[in-house]
Formats: sequence, C-alpha cells, structure tokens
Amino acid sequence: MANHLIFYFFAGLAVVSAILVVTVRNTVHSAIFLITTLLATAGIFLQLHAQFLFIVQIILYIGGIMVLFIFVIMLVNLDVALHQIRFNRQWVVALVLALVLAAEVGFALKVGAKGVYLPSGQSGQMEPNTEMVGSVLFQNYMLPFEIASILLLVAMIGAVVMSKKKI
Amino acid sequence: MHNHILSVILFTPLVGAILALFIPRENVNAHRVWGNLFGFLGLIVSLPLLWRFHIGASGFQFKEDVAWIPSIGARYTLGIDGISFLLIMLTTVLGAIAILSSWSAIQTRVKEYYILMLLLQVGMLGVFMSLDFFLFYVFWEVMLVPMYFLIGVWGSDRRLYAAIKFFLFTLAGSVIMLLAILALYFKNGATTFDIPTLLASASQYTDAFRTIMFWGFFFAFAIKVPMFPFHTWLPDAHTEAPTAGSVILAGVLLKMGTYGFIRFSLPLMPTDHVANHHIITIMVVLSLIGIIYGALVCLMQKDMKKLIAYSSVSHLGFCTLGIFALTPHGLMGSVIQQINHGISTGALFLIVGVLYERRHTRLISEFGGLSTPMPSFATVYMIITLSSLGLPLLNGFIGEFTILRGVFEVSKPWAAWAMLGIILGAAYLLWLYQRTMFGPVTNAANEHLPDLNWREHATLLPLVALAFWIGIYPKPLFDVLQQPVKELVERVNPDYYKAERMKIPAKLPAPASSTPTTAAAPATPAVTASAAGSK
Amino acid sequence: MTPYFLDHIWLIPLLPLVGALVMLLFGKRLPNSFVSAICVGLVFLSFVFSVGAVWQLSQMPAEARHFEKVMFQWVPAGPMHMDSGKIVDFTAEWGYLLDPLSSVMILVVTGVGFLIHFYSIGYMGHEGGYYRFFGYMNLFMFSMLTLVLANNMLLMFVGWEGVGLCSYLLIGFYFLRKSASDAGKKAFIVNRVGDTGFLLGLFLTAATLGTIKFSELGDAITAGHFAYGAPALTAIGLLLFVGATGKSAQIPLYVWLPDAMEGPTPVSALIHAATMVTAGVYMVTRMNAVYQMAPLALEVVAVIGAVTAIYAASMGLVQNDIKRVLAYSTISQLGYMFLALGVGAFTAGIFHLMTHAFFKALLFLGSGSVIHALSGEQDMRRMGAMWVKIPTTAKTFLVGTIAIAGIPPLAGFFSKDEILGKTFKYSPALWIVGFITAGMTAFYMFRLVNMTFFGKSRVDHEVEHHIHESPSSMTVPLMILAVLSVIGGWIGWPAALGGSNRFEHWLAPVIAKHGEAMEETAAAHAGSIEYVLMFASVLIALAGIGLARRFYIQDPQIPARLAANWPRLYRLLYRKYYMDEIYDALFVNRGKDLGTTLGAFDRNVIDGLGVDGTGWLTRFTSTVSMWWDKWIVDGLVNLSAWVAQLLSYPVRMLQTGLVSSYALFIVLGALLLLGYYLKPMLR
Amino acid sequence: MHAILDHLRNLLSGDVRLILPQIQLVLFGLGILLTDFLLEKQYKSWNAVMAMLGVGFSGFSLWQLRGAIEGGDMVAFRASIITDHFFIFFGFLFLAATALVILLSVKYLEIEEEHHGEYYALMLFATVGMMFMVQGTDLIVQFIGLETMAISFYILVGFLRRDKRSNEAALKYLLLGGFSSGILAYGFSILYGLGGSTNLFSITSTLDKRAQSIAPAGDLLLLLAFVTVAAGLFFKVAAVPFHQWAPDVYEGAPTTITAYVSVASKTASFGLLLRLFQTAFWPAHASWQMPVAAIALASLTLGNFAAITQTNIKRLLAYSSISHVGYVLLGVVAQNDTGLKGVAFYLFAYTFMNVGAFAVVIILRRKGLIGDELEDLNGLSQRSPAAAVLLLIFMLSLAGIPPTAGFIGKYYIFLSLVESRHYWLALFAVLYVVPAVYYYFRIIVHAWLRKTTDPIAPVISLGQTVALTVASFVVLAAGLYPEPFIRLAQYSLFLPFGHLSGR
Amino acid sequence: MTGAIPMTHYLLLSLALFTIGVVGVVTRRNVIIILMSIELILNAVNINLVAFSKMAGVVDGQVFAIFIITDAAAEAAVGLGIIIAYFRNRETVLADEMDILKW
Repeated sequence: MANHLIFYFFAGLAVVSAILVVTVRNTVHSAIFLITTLLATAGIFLQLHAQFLFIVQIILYIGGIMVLFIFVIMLVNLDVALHQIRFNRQWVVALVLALVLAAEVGFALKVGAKGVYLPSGQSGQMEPNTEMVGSVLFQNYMLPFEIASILLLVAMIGAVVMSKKKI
Repeated sequence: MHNHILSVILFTPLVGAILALFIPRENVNAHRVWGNLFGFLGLIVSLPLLWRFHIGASGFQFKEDVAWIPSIGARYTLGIDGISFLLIMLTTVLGAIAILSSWSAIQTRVKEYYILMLLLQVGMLGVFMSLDFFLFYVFWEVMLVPMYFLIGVWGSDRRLYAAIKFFLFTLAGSVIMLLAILALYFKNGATTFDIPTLLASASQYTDAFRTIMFWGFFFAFAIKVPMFPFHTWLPDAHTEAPTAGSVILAGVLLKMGTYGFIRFSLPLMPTDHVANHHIITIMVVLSLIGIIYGALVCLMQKDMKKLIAYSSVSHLGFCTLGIFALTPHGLMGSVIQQINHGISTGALFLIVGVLYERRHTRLISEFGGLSTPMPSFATVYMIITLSSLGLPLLNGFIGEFTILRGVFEVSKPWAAWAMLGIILGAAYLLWLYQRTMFGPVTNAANEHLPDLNWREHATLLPLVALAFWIGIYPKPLFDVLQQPVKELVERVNPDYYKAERMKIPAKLPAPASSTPTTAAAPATPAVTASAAGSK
Repeated sequence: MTPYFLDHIWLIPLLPLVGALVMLLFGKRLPNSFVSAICVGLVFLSFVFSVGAVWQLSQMPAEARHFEKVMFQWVPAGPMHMDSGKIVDFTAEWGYLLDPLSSVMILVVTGVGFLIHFYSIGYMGHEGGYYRFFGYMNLFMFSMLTLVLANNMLLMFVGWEGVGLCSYLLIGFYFLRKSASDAGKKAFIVNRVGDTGFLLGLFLTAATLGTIKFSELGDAITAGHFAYGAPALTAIGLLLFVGATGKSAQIPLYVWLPDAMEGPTPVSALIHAATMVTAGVYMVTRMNAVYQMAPLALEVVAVIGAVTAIYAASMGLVQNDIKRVLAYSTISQLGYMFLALGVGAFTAGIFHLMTHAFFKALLFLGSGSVIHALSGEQDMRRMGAMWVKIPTTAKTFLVGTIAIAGIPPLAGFFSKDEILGKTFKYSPALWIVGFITAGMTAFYMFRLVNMTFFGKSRVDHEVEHHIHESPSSMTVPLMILAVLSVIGGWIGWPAALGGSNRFEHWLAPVIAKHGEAMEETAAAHAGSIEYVLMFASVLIALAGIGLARRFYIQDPQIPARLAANWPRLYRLLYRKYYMDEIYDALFVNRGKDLGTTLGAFDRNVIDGLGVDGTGWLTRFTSTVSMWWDKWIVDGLVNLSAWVAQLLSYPVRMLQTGLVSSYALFIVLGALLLLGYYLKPMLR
Repeated sequence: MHAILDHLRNLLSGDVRLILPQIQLVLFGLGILLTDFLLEKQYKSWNAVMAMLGVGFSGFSLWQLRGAIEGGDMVAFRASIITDHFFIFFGFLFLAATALVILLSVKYLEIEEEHHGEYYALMLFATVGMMFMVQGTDLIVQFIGLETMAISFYILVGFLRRDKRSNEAALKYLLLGGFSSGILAYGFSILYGLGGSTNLFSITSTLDKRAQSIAPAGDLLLLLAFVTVAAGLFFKVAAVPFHQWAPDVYEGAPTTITAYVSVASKTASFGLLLRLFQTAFWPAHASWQMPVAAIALASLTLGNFAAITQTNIKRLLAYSSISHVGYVLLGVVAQNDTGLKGVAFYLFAYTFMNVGAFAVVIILRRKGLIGDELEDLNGLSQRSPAAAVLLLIFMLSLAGIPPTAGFIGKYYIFLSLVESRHYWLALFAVLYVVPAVYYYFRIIVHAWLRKTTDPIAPVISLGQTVALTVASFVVLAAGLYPEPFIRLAQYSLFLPFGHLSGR
Repeated sequence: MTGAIPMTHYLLLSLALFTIGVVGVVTRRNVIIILMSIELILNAVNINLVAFSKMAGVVDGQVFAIFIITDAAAEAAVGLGIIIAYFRNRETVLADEMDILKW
C-alpha cells in the first residue's frame, strides 16, 4: 500500500507542478515548479528502485540544469515578463490538439497494453542496483558513454560560443 | 559490318560545341566561323548515309550497340530505318541552314548561341537514332534545355514566358511518357530498354494494358506535335524564338512528336477492334480539328510568325491524320509531309527572319509592296508560299496528296474535312503574301530595303531546290519509306495486305463501232458491262 | 520506231517551261527584244511540234490514234484499298497522252497561245516587268499543255493547279493595284474550292476504279460491273464537276472571272477566254467514260451550264466595261459548252470550245487594241465612232462579233448550232434557254460593237488626239484570228448541211461508244428538225443584232427609256443580280457591324476576305477559334499556372515564422498519423 | 613502451577499429580546438586544412573498413554498432559532404568575419554524430549520435551571432529540434518497452516474434512507437507537416551551414530512418506504407507549390529540398530493392547537386552583398560564365532533367513505384517535376536571362573551385555514365535480418 | 511490494507529463518556458524508460535514461546559450516576436 501511496503522491505532485510550470506567469516560479516536478519524478525513480537514477536526477538535473535555467532567467528576464501575456494566440487550438493527441496516445497505450504481451522478465523483482547500473554503463554501454562525452563537449563549446560576447 | 557512322553524325556537333568552349567569348567572328563550320560538317558527315543506306532492307541499319548502364539494361543502341533516315537528313540539312542563317541575326552572346545550337542538334539527332528507350528519353529531354535558352536569351519581348511555357508543356508530356516506358520495361521483365524488343513484346499484352500505354505515350507526342488542345505553347514559342530557333523548332522538333507516334504509339495500339477504333477516332478528330482550327486562327493573325506557327498546327494535323489512317499511303504521306513541312515552314521562318532583320518587326501591317524593292526575295517567298499551300510540282502537294489518298481509303468524310484545311491554307498564305509583298510601298521605311544577300540566298535556295525536287521526283522518298511503312502497317493493320488484289484489266477489244440498240439508252451500258463480265 | 514528233512530245510543254525558267531566273537582265524572242519563239516552236505530232497522229488508223509516252514514275506505286475491298497498286506517272481530243487542245493552246504571245509584244511593250509577264505566260503555257497532255488525272491536276497559279500571278500582274492582287487572290481561292472537288473526285475515282489513268478508265468501269447510273460514278462526276465549275467559272463559282479582268488584256484573252477556263470542259470530256455512266451528273452539268449561260448573258446585257461584257460573255459561252457536255454532245462541246477560243481571243485582243488606242479607257460610254480611226481592229472585231452571234457561215454558227440541235433532242426546255441566250448574245455583242465603233464619239478630248491604230504585231494576230473565226467552223460542217463533220469523226475514238450510239440513233430520227432549229437560231441572232442596232444606233434613247420604265430590272442586271451586294450584305456588313460592336475584329480581315466571299463565316469562326485559343485553351494553361501561384501563397502563409505554430504542426502531424491507425480501432 | 604499442595495436584491431573513422574525426576536432588558440587571425584557414586532413584520414580508415567487411558485416561493442555496406556508403557520403562544405567555408567565414576553429570542430563532431546514427544498432547509440549531430547544428546555424537571422534560425531550430527529439525519445522508450532491450537486433527479433501473435496492423503500441519515432525522424528530414523549421533555418543559417544541414543532416536522418524502418518497424511495413506515401505526397505538393513564388534562393532551395524528401520517401514507400537503391542514389545525387547549388549562392557572398536573393543572381552568365554554367547543371539535376545525376535518381524512384504497382503515386511523382522545373528555371532565368545592374564578377576561391568542380563532375558523371554510381547504390543495399531477401 | 502498481499507470503518468510538456511548447510565448517544457517531455520519457526497465528487470532502461538526462543537459546548455545570444541582439525572449524568417 505504501508503495501505492508513494507512487500516487509523487505522480500527483509531478503532474500538478508540471501543470503549474506551463501556466504560471512568473518564469522564476515556473523554474521552481519544474524543480518540484523533477524532484517528484526522482521520487518515482526511487519507487521504481532506480536509486542511481534518483541521484543523477537530483544532482545533475536539479543541481545543474536548473541552476543554469534560473541563472539565465535572471539574466534575461526583466520585470516586463510579469506583465506579458503568457499564452500565444493559438493556445486554445493548441491545447485542444495537444489533448487530442494525448487522448490518442492514451487510448493506444490502454488498448495496446491491455492483454498485450509485454516482455516482463522478472517483473518487479528489481533489487537495489546502483552497482549494476554502473557496470552495465561501463561494459555494455561504453560506446554511448564515449559518444555522450563528445555530446557534452559539443554542448560546452556551444554554450561558450553562443554566450560569449567575443571569441 | 561494323561501323560508327551514326555515332559520328551524332557527336560531330557535340565535339564542335565542346571545342567552342575554349574559344574566348570576345572573339565573336571566330565563334561564327566555328559554329558554321561544325554545322556544315554535321551535314557533310551525314551525307554518306545517302548512298550507304540500304533501300528495301527490313529492320534497322547501321546499328551500333554498346553497353551503357548494364544494371538497368540500358544500352547505347543506335540504328535507323527509312523513317528516321529521312528525319535525320532533314535535321542535318536544316541544322546547317539554321546556323548559317544566324550569322548577322545574332549579335549578343554569340558564343553561347552557337554552342547551344550545336547541342540542340545532338539532342534531335539522338532522338531519331536511339533504339534504346532510356537513351531515347535522355535525348528527348536533353534537347529541351538548349531550346529553352535559344528562346529565352535571343527571343523577343515575351521570351521568358514563351520559353518556360515551351519547356513545361513538353516536359509534362514527356514525364508521363517516362512512366509508360517504365511500365513497358517491367512488363517485359525489366531486363532491357531495347525499343524493338519492347515494342514487339507489346503484342502479347492485353488490350487494356496497351490502351493505357498508348495514352501514356500520347501526351508526350501530342504536345510535341502539337495536336489540337495541346498546341498553345507553339505560337508563343515560335513567335518569341529567334529565326534559327523557329526554323529548328518547326522544322525538326515538332517532327519528334510525329516520329514518336509512328515509332512507338502505333505498335502499341490495341488489337481489339473497338478499342482500336476508339483511339483512331479520337486521334483523327483531334487532327481534323487541328487542321481546320489552325488554319482559321491563321486568318486572324497580325504577326507573321504567329501566323506561320498556327499554320504548323494545321500542317501537322495532316501528318497525324495520315498516321492514324493506318494505311501505307497515309503513313508515307505523313513522313513525307513532315519532311516537307520542315522545308517549307523552315523556309518561311527564314523569310520572316530576313524581314525581321531588316525592320525589327514582324507585324504584317508594317509591310506591304515589298516586291518592288526586293524582287528576288519576292520570288523565293512566292515559291515557298506555294510549296506550303500544296501546289503540285512543289513538295507540299506530294505530302498532302499522299496523306489524303491514304485517308480517303479509310473514310471519305475525313478526307473531305481535311480538304477544308487546304482551301484555308491557300487563303491565309496568299493573303499574307499579298499584304506583305503586293501593292505600293506604303511605309517609307520599306522603300529601300536591300534584297537578299548571298548568305540569305545560300540559306533559302537549297530549300527551294529541295522543294522542287520532292515535288517533281519524290520517288526516292517513297522508296526509302516503302519497307518500314510496310512493316508498320503489317503490324498495326494486319488485314491490310490480305485483301484480294485487283488487276487493272488488260485493254479490252473495242466494241463494234455501232452497236444497234433499240431499247432505252440506259440499258446499253449494263448490257456491255455484263457482256464484258461474262468473258 | 516512234515517229519523231510523237517521240518528242514532251518537248511541247517543256519548251515554254524553259522560257519561263529563263525569264524568272535571268529575265531581269535581258533586253525586251531578247525576252520576246525567247518566249514567243519557244511557244512557236512548241506549236510547230504540236502540229507535227498531231499530223503524225493523224497518219495512224483511226482506232489506233492513241499515243502515250511515260517519262517517269512520278508518284510511285503503293498498295491501297479500293471501295470494293480489293487491293490495288496506286501510282501516277509523269506521262503524256496524245489522242484526238488532246490534239485538238494542244493545237488550240499552242496556236492561239502563240498568237496572243505575239500580240503581247506590242501590247505589253511599254509595261514594266516585261520579262515577268512573259515568264508567267510561258509558265502558263507549260501548265496548260501539261493539263491537256496528261495521261492521268493527277498529272492533269498538276496542270490544273499550275494554270490556276499562273492565272493568279497574271491577274495580279499589276500588283501595285490592290484590286488586281485582290482579284488574283480571289481567283485562286475560289479555284481552290473547286480543286478540292477535283481532288476528291480523283480520290473517289481511284477508290472506285483503281486507276486514274485516262486510258484505263473505260476498261475499269467495264471490269467493275458498274450499273448505269451507279452512285459512285455519279459522285465522281459531280465532284469533278465541282472542280470544273471553279476553273470554268460556272455557277456558283463564277464570281472570280469578271474580277479577273484586272489582268492585262492578253491574259484575259489567253487564260480567261481561250484556254484555261475551258479546262473544265476538256476535263469533263476527258472523263466522258465516267459521265456517260452517270446520267444524273450529266443532267446537273447540263442544267448548270444552261442556267449559267443565260444568267451570265443577262448580266452582259447592261455592262459598260468593254472587258466585263466579254467576261460575262465568256461565262455564258462556257455555259453553252457545259450544256453540250451535259446533253451528251461531247464533240459539240469541244467544237464550241475550239471556235470560241478563236473568236473570243479575237474579241479580247480586239478590245485590248481598242483600250490600247484609248490609252487605257475601258468604259464603253466613253467610246464610239472608232470605226474609221482604228479600222483593222474594228473590222476584225466585227468578224469576231458575227462569229459569236452565230451567223453562218462563221465559226460560231456551226458549233452553237450543233449544241442547240443536240440540246433540243435532249430537252426542249433547255433548248429554249439556250435559244434565248443566243439572242441575248447577239444583242449584247452588237451593243458592244455599236457603242464602241459606231454612233457618236463620246471619247474624252485629250484622249481623242492620241487614238491610233495598234502596231502590226498586234493587228496581225487579230487578222489571223479573224480568219480562223470565219473558217474555223468549217471542219465541223454538219451532215445536215451536206458536210461530213470531220471534227466529230476525228474525236469519235475518244468518246465512249455507248454515248455515240445514242447520238447516232437520235440523229437518224431528227433530220428535218435540224433545219428548223438552224433557221430559228439564225433568226434570233439576227433579231438580237437588229435590236442592238435600233437601241444603240438608231434610237440611243431607248435603253435609257427602258431603264427608266423597268428600273428594277435594269438595276438588277446592271448590278449583276446584286450578287456582290448580297455577299456584302450577308457577310461583309454584318461582319462590320459586329466588328465595330465587338471592337475585336480586324477591319482588314473583314474587308479583305469578305469581298472575296470566303466570307464572314470564316472570319467569325476564325475569331471564335482565336478567342477559344486565347481564353480557353491558353486560359486553362495560364489558369493552372495561376492556381499554382495562388496555391503557393496559402502554403507559404502556413509558414508563419512562429515556433509555436510550427510545433503545433508537428503535433498535428503526429496526431493525424496516430489517428489514421486508431480509426479502424474505433469502429 | 613496446607494451603500450602492442596494447594499442590490439585495441585497434578489436572493436575500436570499427569506430576508427569517428575517432580520427574527434581527434582532429580536438586538435583544431587546441591549435585554434595559437593561430593568428589571418592563418585561420589552417583550421580548414586540419579539418580536411581529418576527413581524409577518416575516409582512409573507412576505406580500409570497406575492405575488411568484404567477408561479412562486422559488429562491435556488444552489437551496438554494425559496420556494413550501408554504413560505408553513408559514411563516405557524410565525409564527402563535410569536405565539400569545408572547402566552401573558408572564404565565406572570412567575409562574415566569424572565422573560428570551433566551426570546423563542430562540423567534424557533427559528422561523428551522423556516422554513429547510421552505424548504431542500439537505440542509445543512435539517439546520442543524433543529438550530437543536432546540437552541433544548432550551434553552427547560430554561428553568426551578430546576425539576427542567424540567431533566430538557431533558436527556432533548437526549440523545434528539442521538441522533436523529445517525441523521438518517447518513441524510443516505447520501442524499448516493446523490445525489452535497447539493442536493435534483439528488438527486431522480439518484434518479429510478437508479430506472430498480434497482427502488426492492430498492434497499437508498436504503431504508437512508429508514429512517435517517425514524427521525430520526419522532422529531421523535413517532411510535411514536420518541415516548417527548414525554410526558416535554411534562410537564417550561414549559407555553408545551410548546405551542410540540407545535405548531411537529411542524409544521416534518412540513414537512421531506413535502418529503423527496415528492421524494427518492418513487421508493420504494410501499415506504414500508406501514411508514408501520404507524407511523401504532401511533401511534394507543399514543397513544390511553396517554392514557386519564393524570391530568396536559400528559402526556395529549402522548399525544393522538402519536395526532394517527398521523392526519397516514395522510394521508401515502394518497399523494394529498386526503391532502396533509388533512395541511396537519390541521396547521393542530392548531396552533390544541393551542395553545388548552395555553393553558387556562397560564391555570390561578398562584403556588402548577402547574395541570397534571386535578384542577386541577375546577369551571372555575363559576370561569371563558369558559375552560371555550373548553376545550370545543378538546377537541371535538381529538376531531374537528363543527363544529370538528379534524373537517374528520380528515374529509380519512378521505377520502384512502377515496379511496386503504385501507378498513381508514380503519376503524381512525375507530374510534380513540372512545377519543380518551373521554379528551378526561375533561378536559371535570373542567372542567364536577366540583365544585371551589378557589374562585379564574383571571385571564386581555390577551395570553392575545387568543391564546385567535384560536385559538378559527380553530378554530370552520374548522369552520363551512371553505371558505377548505380553499383555504389546497389552496394549500399543492406539486407537486415533477411527481411528483404525473404520477400 | 504488495500489489504492484500496474504498468499502465506509469505510462499514463508519463503521458500526462509528456502532454503537459507538449502543451507548454505549443501554448507558451516565453522561449525559456518552452525549453522547460521540453525538459518536461524528456522527463516523461525517463519515467517510461525506468518503468519499462523495472518491468523487464534489466537496467538498460535506466542507462538509457541517464543518457537522456545527459542529452537534456546538453540541450539546455546550448539552448540557454543561444537564448542569450538571441536576447543580446533582439531584447526579447518571446517566441511570437521571433518572426523575421517566415513565408
């Protein structure tokens, strides 16, 4: 039951704060709610026994990315942002279409998952696995890991090139 | 025997074009000389065909066959029969003349001009020589580009519109043809693009498929010819093109359409009587509309070139009419008329070019009474006019007559309707002649126009000579065509030759000078006839 | 061994062709004397060869008088289907056929032609384009000789078109005058209408009989088991006759001939009186094998001929232009010839053709001489009392007039009388028409003579001083022709008057036998009527002459009084039955109205073609076609281009530049894709 | 010392050997980043030389791999990459495109005054990403490869930081690219869920088995995965309706990068698309045929119509490239060997002709003239006949007029459609050549038939000359004598797990 | 571990976050918020991956999620850099004022 409680709590938290991310006027608040969402997701990761990911989520995402975000928001966001209209002109149509898409995907997931064979393996028998993740990451996924380093290098160059006034 | 005469003919202009790239553009006269040299050389190298062509041999001659794209089965296959032989000769002759005619008419971008003219030659010759569908298609499309530029760069006011219209129209037709070619290719197992093979294989297919194929090819050719509802690119293109462009366009390019009909569409006609009849009816009706319609529109034209352009619609209507009569005469007449049209209309465009070069206008109303300052021009112009309107002893008559003969066998009303085109043809051509040449010189600008110079003579007189030759002694043409036409008719109209042969009766002995007859006069011949019959 | 002249028969047409080529290629640089020497000389040579050939032909036995020489195969043989379903090799040779019929023709053509050429030396001496004139004339001789010597219909058509072309060129000889070039064009186009009939007839002949060689026609008919009056043969006859009406100016295609008088007078004499216009008569006679099997066609020929004869004669009654009177007279006489052919009297037709060539050429040349003397005046109301001033012309002209009026023993009497005699046997009604026409002919011809040569002079004063007799190069041909007009008819002296009618016998081998049989039986029955008819026709001719004398010499007020009393009739005749006006009203004026209203019509088109009679209809359809082309066919093309352009903008409008909307499109795309898969699930 | 070398040799003969081309590119990219500091402003072009060297070395290694796999495809890193003909073909294509663009860039960047080593380094990194996209047989490798390429491009597109158009293009590209990557990742997650693995081999075999029990047409999860993955990939190749970034980005980006994005990014994405469509999604091939055909037709329609009235060459070419995507997708729709060959040939031809077309726009750039408007081409045939002729060749090829490579490419697409009996599609495909010719000829009209007011002849640098020569040579050669190039396309055919051969 | 939460719930949670992200992308004007919405989407993907990973009992999904996070970080870094460059030139971060390039 606790399991359920944890899941629904985090799920609810994630969804509600996600909604707030895209609805609130103040960009800083949005960022705060995004952090909340990510934290809630981290909780769900934990509930799914993905401890390593839980850590990564908190440290990397919340610690790194969100600081970056807030930094930029502070940098570029002026007071005017508070008085600006939040949504663009197409928002009604956009909302409807997005919800229709969601309904379609939801329908597909529901119908598709019902009575449909999903490779389950030892379903739910996931032990604490940080170690395992580590070994898999460096054995099976060594190559993507290397590529990811290039990716990050590229991102670094990009961030530098783009934000520096003069290179 | 292995020889490469066709390749030599095909690539001589190309060599000229490529080498011309290396002549500096400022050296205008060098380009003129060079262009003419290779234009003429193109004619010279084609002359050996005249005596080496084997009259009466069946199939294709001078075949060359080299692998080109083995992965798709496309080969570099050339070869000619009587029909393509004549068209190739027409191309080389008109090509040389067209190039010669541009000496002083082209003053800007001379280098590009001659290069494009030579490239155009390659494209056209390739179309008539190719025995491989892929190669054929390549040439068919390639030739659009130089023509586009000839119209677009050296044309008159509305040249951009005309050029792109020309290009798009023809392209639209030919891409559909490409699909038809591909369908044929697959139907035959996707191994070869060999034209004779693919066309021969058509006989095994269902009529429905053949009908689809026919219409697939139809658009490309009908637009090129151009047949009635697809003709509107022609007046624009003709009117805007420079003289040599018009000559080539009318003289050779349009023949690619009729050639296509003869070479490809006819063998693809369904064998089923009803389906066949359907197609023929449509084709004939379109041709007839084209003949009359083109002639009528001619009557309203104020622009000489436009008038001649519409007359082409009318004349080409005769060609397609002859083709779809599916009789030996119709077909032979059609090919001969194609040659004739190349000669006559080519010459007419040269004639307009002569005037245009002097006055820079083509409006009929600007001229009048030119016979006085330009007598030799008047003579040549008159001969060409007469040739175009089909006066006996000139080429046009032979073609039209033979076509009508062939058509008459099949349907008398068709022939009668086509005759209307002949009457109207006389009307608009003579009227044009009258308005430009007769009467007093009303426009002061025309008073001292110089007569033809030697170069203009050199472009026009060969055509006049050809016009007379074909008009007086067309036998060589008929001989060349006899065999291919026979093969074609045997294929598309197999019953044709099976009919019982009629013997022209030997001279009967004259009846006694006074056969006594007591009965009413009408009875007499009947008696005589039956008496002769019983013998 | 073939006799020399027959063997060289091809020289007869070739000689004038050489002359024509020389003239057209180098003529400009040659002096006039050289030009006339070559051209006239060559025609004379041609005449000599003709005489030689005919003489050699006449040496053969009557039945064998048939000589064919094939030069080369012109249109090579190719298989074709006949209407009967059989296959046959169709071919056309370049071959010459000399038989009694064509021999008459070549003699007339080269003989009269030579005289007219000779006459032209004087007449055209002061005109510009002398060489061009002779070049065209020689070209005409070539075409005409090709026409008459052709051994098949197609080659005949070559000549047929060739003479049309020369007619066009020569009518438009004074090309600086718009009326002249208009008239030329009109002649050509009207003839083209007829020519299509000829061509269709030719095709039908080929399709029906399998051959277009004259010498094979008869046998082919026999072999083909055609019934008398077979529809195919009738159709051939009618189609060919359409061609004949064009060339020989019969109703309804006669309209070009009066206008053709725009040409120089020798041209009118040679082409529009003596030779070319009779081509239709010759052709029908040539094809008599077919016609004799097609009674309906013959009937049409007869009726058209008769109606044309009287119709044209009635118009001739009131014309004031000397050449126009002669033109209408020509039409009328041609109508006579067709009447003869129509009633089956082919030899009579050809006979009249020959005599008519003599006297009509004479009359035209005479009128040319008059015009020459009067410095170009053609209106008879400004002539008169010329008898003494130009006596030679006047006398020869009078001979010609008497001949055409049909007074014995001049040529016209014999030929006309033979026609009327044969017509009476065929149909008295037609005879009456012909009979009245004969009277009218005598009347208007003497009206012409009286107005020109007698009475008071009405000539302008300045002109009067210059009146002079023509040079001998012009008068000599007149005299020769006058002699021929007198004696030319004697070779056809009818049996009824104690002659032997050698002409008819000469032509007999050419005329299909059944026809002749019919004639001879008829002749046997009607000996006495013939005298009556002869007498009657002479009488009515005399009456006409008398009337003309009374009207135009004794009491010149009468015509005016008559015109005043019957103004409508007079105007009707004078205005040529309002034919031009009808054309104008039907086509031109309505066209003009519409043209003004629409503002889209080219005035030149309307004037130019409307007068020609091709008419408003052509122009209308032409405009419609043009309009159709511009707005519908082209319009569709441009419309599609326009639509493409138009479509381009909304498509580009989707490209708002807004990221959110782009993202929305991505959502939409995914939504649609997924929706496509879900759709079957929802059912 | 010896031991280290041995170790290295061992390493290089093992799995690493298969990614040697990428490694070399990365090394040279890093080298450029390092040496860039040392180079004075006027010597920046040495960066380009370095980058070319990197491409050269990489190409050499790739060539050696080509020899190595003659015996059979090689997999490495626990089957997360595969070196097969398909990869070799695309790898060379990427290297060729990269090399051409590097050659074109030197002068352009000098004019833009943005000549920095990062530019070349990012190009090389992007190439690495592309190679992994095609080489990868693991969803993660593919995804990371894709992102490496994409992020490099975001930066390159915005490389002209002082140019508002460049900024805007970069931002748009980033936002939309990120969004589409998100969708793609979502699809990958579903795919992972279905296959129980990130490895393409095992996913494919799982899905094959799954197809036995559930008809793929009704397998909504699979189709959901397909839709989301396809949406992401269609975005990358710019197929309607996921195309809208393309015109804006093409217009705003530095022209060299426009050429690069239009060619390399598209080719690589098609490589990935083919890889996935022919393996994991093959069981549902009957289901995706029609929607892909619809997207192809929509791309043809929209691309052609929108291009007709453009006045900016880059934008025009952007729309035209959308229509080219339509043709390539039709080759995918045909689902037969001919179609795949057609796709390969088309992409090959497209690479050279499109780079060539943009190259002509690039050489028009000079101080004070951006040179991307149609008007700027006016009178080019007088100012620079050679450039005008080359432009003509590229336009003819893009339009599909023989004898150029573009024609053979289109020919194969038509052929495959006729072969698979999609006659209506074939008809549409051929007829869309007509509007295409219309707008390509608008470019030709400006270059050849209009008078110019601008008498200055464009100056063509050595690098640009080489690039133009190579591009035009390939375009013409592949049109006149296509045999070797067809072999090349044939060579690229991969028969993943017997799907194609089993048909 | 009694009463395992059905797989579908994770998927739906993920879908909810995904949808909210999509809604954010297509409705918000501020590009920073749009960037955040993209982060939301990637986050949703991660939930999917981890859930599947758990269900399959292998950690591949988690590894995949790590890479997704890496990618998200890289994208955010570059994105924010570009936004700064953009803002420097244009003084705005509103998506609907970003329309120099259109049509």
